Amino acid sequence: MNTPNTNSGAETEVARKKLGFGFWLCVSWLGAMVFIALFTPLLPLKSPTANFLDPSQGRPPYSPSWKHWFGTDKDARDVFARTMHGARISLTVGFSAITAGFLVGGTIGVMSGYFRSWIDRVSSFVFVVLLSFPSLVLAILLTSLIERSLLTVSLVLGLLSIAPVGRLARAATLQYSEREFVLAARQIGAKDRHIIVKEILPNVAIPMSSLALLGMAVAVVAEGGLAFLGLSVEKGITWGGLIQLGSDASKTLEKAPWISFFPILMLFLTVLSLNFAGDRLRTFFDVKEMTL
Amino acid sequence: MRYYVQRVALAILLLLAVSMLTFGALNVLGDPLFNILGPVAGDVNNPDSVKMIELAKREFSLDRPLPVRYAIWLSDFVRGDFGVTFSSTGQPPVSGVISERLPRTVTLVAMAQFFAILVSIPWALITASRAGKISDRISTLNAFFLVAMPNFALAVILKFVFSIKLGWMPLTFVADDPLSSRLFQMILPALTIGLPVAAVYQRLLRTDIITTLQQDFILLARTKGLSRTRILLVHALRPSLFSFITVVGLNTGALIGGSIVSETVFRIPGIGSTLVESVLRNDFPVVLAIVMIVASAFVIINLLVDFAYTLIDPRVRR
Amino acid sequence: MVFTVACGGGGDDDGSNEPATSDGAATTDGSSAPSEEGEPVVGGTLRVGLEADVDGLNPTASALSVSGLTMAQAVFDPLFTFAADGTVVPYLAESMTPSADFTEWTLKLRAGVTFHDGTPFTVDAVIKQFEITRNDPLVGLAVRPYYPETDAVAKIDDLTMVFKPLEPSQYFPSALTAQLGYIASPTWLDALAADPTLEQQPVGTGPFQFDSRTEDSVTKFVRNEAWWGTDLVGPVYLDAIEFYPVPDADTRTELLLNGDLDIIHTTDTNQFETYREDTSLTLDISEDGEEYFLMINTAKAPFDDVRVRQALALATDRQGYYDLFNAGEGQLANQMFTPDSPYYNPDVTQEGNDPEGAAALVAEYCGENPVAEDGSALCTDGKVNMEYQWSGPSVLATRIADFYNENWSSLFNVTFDEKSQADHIQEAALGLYNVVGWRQFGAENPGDDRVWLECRNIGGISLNWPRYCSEERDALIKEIANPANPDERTGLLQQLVQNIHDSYAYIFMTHSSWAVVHTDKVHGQCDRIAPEGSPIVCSTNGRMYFHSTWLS
Amino acid sequence: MNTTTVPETEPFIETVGLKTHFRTPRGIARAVDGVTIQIRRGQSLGVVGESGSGKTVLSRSIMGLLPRNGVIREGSVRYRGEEIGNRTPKEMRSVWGREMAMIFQDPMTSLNPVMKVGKQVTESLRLHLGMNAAEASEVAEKIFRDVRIPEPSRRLNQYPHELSGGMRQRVMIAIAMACGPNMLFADEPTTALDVTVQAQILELLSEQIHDRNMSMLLVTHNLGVVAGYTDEIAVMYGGKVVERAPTKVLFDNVKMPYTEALLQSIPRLNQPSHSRLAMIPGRPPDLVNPPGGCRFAPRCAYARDLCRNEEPPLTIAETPDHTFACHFPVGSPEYLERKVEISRRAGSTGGDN
Repeated sequence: MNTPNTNSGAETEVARKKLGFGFWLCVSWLGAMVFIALFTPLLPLKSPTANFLDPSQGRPPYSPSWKHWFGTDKDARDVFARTMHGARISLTVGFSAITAGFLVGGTIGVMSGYFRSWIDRVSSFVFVVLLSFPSLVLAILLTSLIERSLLTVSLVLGLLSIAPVGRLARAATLQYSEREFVLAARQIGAKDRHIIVKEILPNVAIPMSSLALLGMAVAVVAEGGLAFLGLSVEKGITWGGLIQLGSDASKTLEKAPWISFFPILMLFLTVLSLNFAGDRLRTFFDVKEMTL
Repeated sequence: MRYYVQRVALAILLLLAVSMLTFGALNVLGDPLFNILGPVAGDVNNPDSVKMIELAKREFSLDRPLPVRYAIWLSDFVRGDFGVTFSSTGQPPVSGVISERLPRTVTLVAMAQFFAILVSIPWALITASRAGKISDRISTLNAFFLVAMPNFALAVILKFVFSIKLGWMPLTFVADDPLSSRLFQMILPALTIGLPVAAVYQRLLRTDIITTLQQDFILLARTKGLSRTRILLVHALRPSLFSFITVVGLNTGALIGGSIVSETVFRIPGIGSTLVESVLRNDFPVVLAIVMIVASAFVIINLLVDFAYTLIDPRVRR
Repeated sequence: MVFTVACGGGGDDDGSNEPATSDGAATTDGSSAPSEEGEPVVGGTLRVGLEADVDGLNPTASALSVSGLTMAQAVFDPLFTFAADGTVVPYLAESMTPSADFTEWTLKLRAGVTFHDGTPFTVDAVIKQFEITRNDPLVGLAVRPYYPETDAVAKIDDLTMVFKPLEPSQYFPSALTAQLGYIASPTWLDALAADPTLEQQPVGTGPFQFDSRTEDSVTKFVRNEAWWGTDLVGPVYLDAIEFYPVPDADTRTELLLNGDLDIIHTTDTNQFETYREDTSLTLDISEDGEEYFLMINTAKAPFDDVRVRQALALATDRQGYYDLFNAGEGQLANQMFTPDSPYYNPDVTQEGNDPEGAAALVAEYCGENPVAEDGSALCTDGKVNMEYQWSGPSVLATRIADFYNENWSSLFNVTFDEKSQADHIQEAALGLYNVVGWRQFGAENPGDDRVWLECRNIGGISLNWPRYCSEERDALIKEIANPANPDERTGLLQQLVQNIHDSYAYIFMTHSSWAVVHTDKVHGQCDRIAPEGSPIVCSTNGRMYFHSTWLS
Repeated sequence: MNTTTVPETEPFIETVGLKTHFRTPRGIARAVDGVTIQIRRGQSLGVVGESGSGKTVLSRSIMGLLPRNGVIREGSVRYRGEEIGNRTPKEMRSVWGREMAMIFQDPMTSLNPVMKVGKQVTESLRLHLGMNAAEASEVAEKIFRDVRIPEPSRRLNQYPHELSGGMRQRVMIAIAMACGPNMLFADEPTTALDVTVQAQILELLSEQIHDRNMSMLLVTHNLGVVAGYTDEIAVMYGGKVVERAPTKVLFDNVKMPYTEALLQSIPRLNQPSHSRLAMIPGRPPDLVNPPGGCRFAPRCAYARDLCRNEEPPLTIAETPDHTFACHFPVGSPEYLERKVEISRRAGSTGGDN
C-alpha cells in the first residue's frame, strides 16, 4: 500500500536527494578554519603573545578597534590573533583525537564484529567499562595524571572515542558479515584478512566516515572543556582557554565581554558546521543515529 | 526475573572493573605522600622526616602492596567508609566531603534533567505535528544551535546575560543560604546543563513521534473523530517514549559531566568542582570516591531505565 | 613559619607563592589611633572571609599562612607584638630582658593567665612548646639552626625562664610576635601526640575560644569570657567570629558586597578601585610588607652562572609587569626595602628592560656551549634552556607566566611547569626548580629575614630557597644582629641589600599590597592597644585582629 | 463520466468521478482514477481488486482520511446529498466516529498497543455522546457483549497483546460500532485472520450491519469474502472500476476477464490464504505511467491490439445495473475463439492446471 500517511516520507525523500546549501556553507567554513589552522604562522597576524600596551588608552583590556578587531585581553594581547591561533590546537586535537579513535576503535570493532567469539566478548566488556564513565570525568582523570602535550591530550580524547566508535564499527560489521557476498567469500574459503579488507571494510567505512565529522565535533568540544578547566595543552592557546581567561572573573566578563565572546563565536560556528555537515552526510548515507 | 538478576550481576561486575581501573591509575601514577607531609615527604635524608614518612605511610596504609590496599579500600567503600582525605590530618573524612557536596550536584543534575524534559516534550510534540512545515524547520535549526553550543560557553553566555547584564540571577552560590534561594541560585547552572540536552531529546522524540503518527492505530484514532491534540497526547506520545527514556537515562552521565563545568563556572561546591580540585591536589581518596559514585549512578540509572520499560510498555511485562 | 602557605589557592594573588614570615610588618594607610566610631556595642557574630583554609591550627606543626595566622591570633596570644611605631612590646609576656652580652634572654610571663581548658599559663607551657616546635621537621627549620642541641632554654620559676640562642641578637623578642610566640595549652599539646585530629580544635589563651570547625567550610570561635586582657586592653565585644575560606577573590568581594561577609582580606589589586568607589567599605592597605620577586635557584644549572641570572633580570620588563598586574597599586621594588624605609639603599636599583644587555650575556654564555652534569646541553640554538614553575591552575598565574615567556622567549627556551601548589612548594623547598615567582621579606624587623638568607638555612629542605651561600652575607647578618654596633645597623642593612642584589638570586618586581576591607557595620578594627598602652596596627600583611572589633 | 444506472432512491453515499493522485518522487501515481459509485441506505458494497488496485485509497478518500499535501483530489463525494469531499479534517471530525467508522486490516497494528482496549472503545463514546467514564464503560461492555466477546468486563481492562487475533478484530468492530455510525468502511477486515475465524467475523459484521441498518463499503481482494455478505460488487483495477453489478448477477454472469480471473482465484479452505493472486499472471499496473488502452490488457489472455490501443468504455450488460469496461467480454465471439486456442495449446502440451 503506497499511501504515505503523513507527508514526512516525501520529506525525507527530498532530504536524501541533495546535501543542500547549508551543507556547503558549513563545509566552506570548516575549510576556512582548516586553512587558518594550517597557515597561522604565515598569515599576517599580530603576535598572539605580545602585550600591546598603549598608555594613551589607559589600562587594558582595550575594546575592539581598527587596531585590534576583536579588542585585547587584560594583558593587552590581540584577541583576534589569539583566536586565530586558537583554531590550531582546537582543530588539531579534535582531528587527531577522532583519527586515533577511528583507527583503534574501528579496528577493534571490525575484528570483534567479524570474528565474534572471545574477542567480541572482551572488547564489548571493555567498551561498556569505558562507557560507564561520563567521558569528561575520564578525560579529567587522565589528563591530570599526564604531561599535557598536544600529543597526549589528543591521545586521551582519542581513547574516549574508542568505545563509541568501536561499538558502531562492530554493529556495522556484524550486519555485513551476514550478507551473501561475505558468506559466499567464506564458502569459497577466502582468507579472513582478504574478506575484511576487500569485502567488509569498504562497506563499513562509508557509513563510519559520515560519522567522523560528528565525532570530531565532540572531540573539539571536549578539548574546549578541558582547556576551560585548565587541563588542556600546556602553554598552548586554545579556544577553551581563551574563553576561560575572559570569563574567570565576573568583573572581566562585565567590562570586557569580547575577550571570551569572540572565541565562543568561532568555537560555536565550527562545532555547528561539523554537526550540521556530519548530520547531512549521515542522512545522505542514511546511517542511523550515533551517540558519541 | 532471571533477566533482572543478570543485569544486576553485570552491573556489579562493571563497577568492580571501573573501581580497579581508577584505583590502579591513581595509585600507580601519583605520590600522595606530599599532601600529607608537605616538603618533608621529599626530604629523605633527614631522620625526623623519614620517621614521619614511615608513620604517614602506615597511617594511610601506603606501605601495603596495591592489591591489598585495593581490597582494604573496597571493603571499606562498600561499608560506606570512603577513607580519609590525603591532608595532614586526614580530616574531614571523604564520606564527610561527599555527604556535604553530593546533594548539591544531585539537585543540580535533577533540575537540569527536569528542565530538559520539561522543554523537550512539548517542543517535540509541536514540531512533530507540524513536521516539514517552516516552524518545524526553524526549530530544527535552533536545536542544532543549542547542541553546537558547548556547555561551558553556554554557561558564560547565560551568566553574562542574566546575571551581569539583566541582573535577574545571582552571581554566586552561597552554601549557607536558605534552601529556596540556593535553588534559585541553581537555575542558571541547571539551564546550562539542561538546554543542550533538551535539544537532543527533542530531535529524538520528534522523529519517534513522527514514526508513531504513521501507525495504523493513529489512523484508527482519527476515524474516531478525536482532535489532533488528543491524538498527539493520548495516542502518539506514550508509544513514542521508549528510546526517549533510554536516552534520558544514558544522558545522566553526560549531565554529571556537564555539572563539572557548570559547578566550576558558577562556583557551586558540588562533587563536580570537588573532583577537579581533588584531581589537582592529588587527593586520590576523594577522586576515587567521586568517580565511583558517578560511575555507580551511571550504571544504576541504566538498570532503572531497563526496568522503566515495563512501566510504559505493557508488552514487556512478564 | 610556613610553606604550604595559602596564596589563596593561587587564584587571586599574583600567583606566586608566599611563605608567610613568622613576623609581620605593618605600616598602614588606615590610622592606628582609637577612632571616633561611637560607643562600642557588645554582641554579634563577625563573618570573616579568608583567602584559604589551613590544615590545622597547631602553632608547633601547622603551616600557618596569613589566613592561619589570622585565625590563630584569635585563639592564641603572642608573647610579644609590634606596636604601631614598629617597636616590639610585651603582650602575653610581661617582659624580656637580655644579658649584658645579649647571649641570654630572660622571659617573664604574665601572672594569673589560664588557657581555655583551665590549664594555668606557666613557663612549662612555653618550654614544652619550644621543644616540640624545634623537633618538628618543618616548623623546626626556623628554630633548629639558632639554638644549641642541649639546654637551649632553662626554667627559673613558674613565670621566669631563659633562652640561650647560639649567637647574640638584639631583636630576639620580635621572633616571638607570631607563630613561634603563640603559646598553646600543654595539656592540649599532649593530647595532640595521641590524636592528631585535635589540631583542628586549638586551645590557647586568646580572646576567643574554639567552638566548632568544618574544614574548607566554616570555623567558629566564641568569646573567651575569662580573657586575661579584658582589664588591660579592653573587653572583647564580639560574641563570636566565623571564618569562611573563600579562595576566589571575586567571590569573596561579591560576598562582602552582598553582606554575606563583614570583613575580608585580599591581594587582588584589581579590586582596590571597586572598594574605594564603595563608600560603605573601609579599606586598609599594608604596602611595604612583603616583596614579590622572581626567585632563581642558584644551585642548579644554568642559573648557577651569575651571567644567566643577570641576563634573565635584564630581559624582564618590570614596568610592563607593573602596568599589567598591579593596576596602578603598590610600587615597583628595587630591593627588600621601600624608599621611605630608613634602610633603603638608593644606590641599589633592580635592572630590567634591557634586552640588548641580556642578549650579550646569553650569547657569551651559550658561546661556551655549556653542558649539565647529565651531559645535556644547557643552550639550544643560542637560547638558554630554562623552566618557569608556578602553582596552578590559576588564570592569573598563567597570564603572568605568559607575560614572562613573552619577555624571555627571544633569549631563553622557556618550559612551562604548572604544578599543583603542594608540589610547587615542595620542589622549591627541595631546590628542584629553575625560576619561580615568590613573596617574602615581610619582616618588620629586617633582622628576622635572616632565615631566608643564611648558608645554614640550606639543606635537604631549604629556607634559603635560592640556595645561595655567601660567607660575606652571613657575616653581615651576624653584624646586623650584633648588639655591639646598633648605630651601624642602617649601613650594614644597606650593604646587605647590595649583597642580595649582586647575587642576582632574586629579581625584585613589586612591593606587594595587602588589603583588608570591611563594611560599615564593623568598627574598632584599629582600636587595639598593647598592655602597656601603645596602639597596635590594624592589620599586618592581610593578617587581621579582632579583640577590639565590634558590630553596629 | 458515465451514469447509466440511475438509482430509484437517492443514494446514501456516492462518489462522482472521484480522483485521488499522489505526488511521488517518480511522478504522479493515479491511485484512484475517476471512480463513480453509490451505496443506498442499509446496502453494502464490496470493492474487490488486487493490492495496488486503489481500493483502499478509494475507501480512505471517501472518508477523507488522506493527508492534504502531496495529494491531488478531484470529483465529489456526497454523503446524504451533502458534499463532503472538500471538507477539512477538522470539519470531518464530527462525522468520523459519529457517522462513519472504519475497520482496518490488521487489528494488531490498528489497536493502540499501550492503551487498554476498554478505553479505546469508551473514548469516542465520551467524545461524541458526552458520557462520563462510568456510563461509557457500561455501554462499552454492552457492545463487547454484542460483538460476542466473552467476559467483557474483564476484557475491557486488557491490552491488545493479551487478546487473540479474532478477539482483537471483534474489539475493532466494537470500536467502530461504538457511536452507532450509519456508514461503515471495512478494509480487508479478515485478511489478517486465519480462515476459520474469517467467517465468524464476517457473520458478525453483516449481522451488525442489518441490526443497525447501516451501509457498508467492504474492501477486499477476495471475491469469496464479499460473495455472501454484500448486495453489490465493484471490481477495481488500476484505480478504475472495471466491472460493477449486484452480487448475484456478477457471479452468474461475469463479463470482465479480470473478474473471471479473480473468481477462479477464490481460495479453497485447504489453500494457504496468501498464494492466491499468483494465479493471475503478471503484475498489477504501474499507477505512475499506466499502460495505454485497457489497463488489464498486458495481463489479459484474451487481449487484442484494440485492447492495447483504445481504452474500453463502460458498457451496460444485459441487466441495466450491470456495467463493465471490456472490448471482448466473456462470452463474446472473440473471447470464445481465443479460449479454444488456449485450451488446445494446453492440450497439446498435455498439461492442465
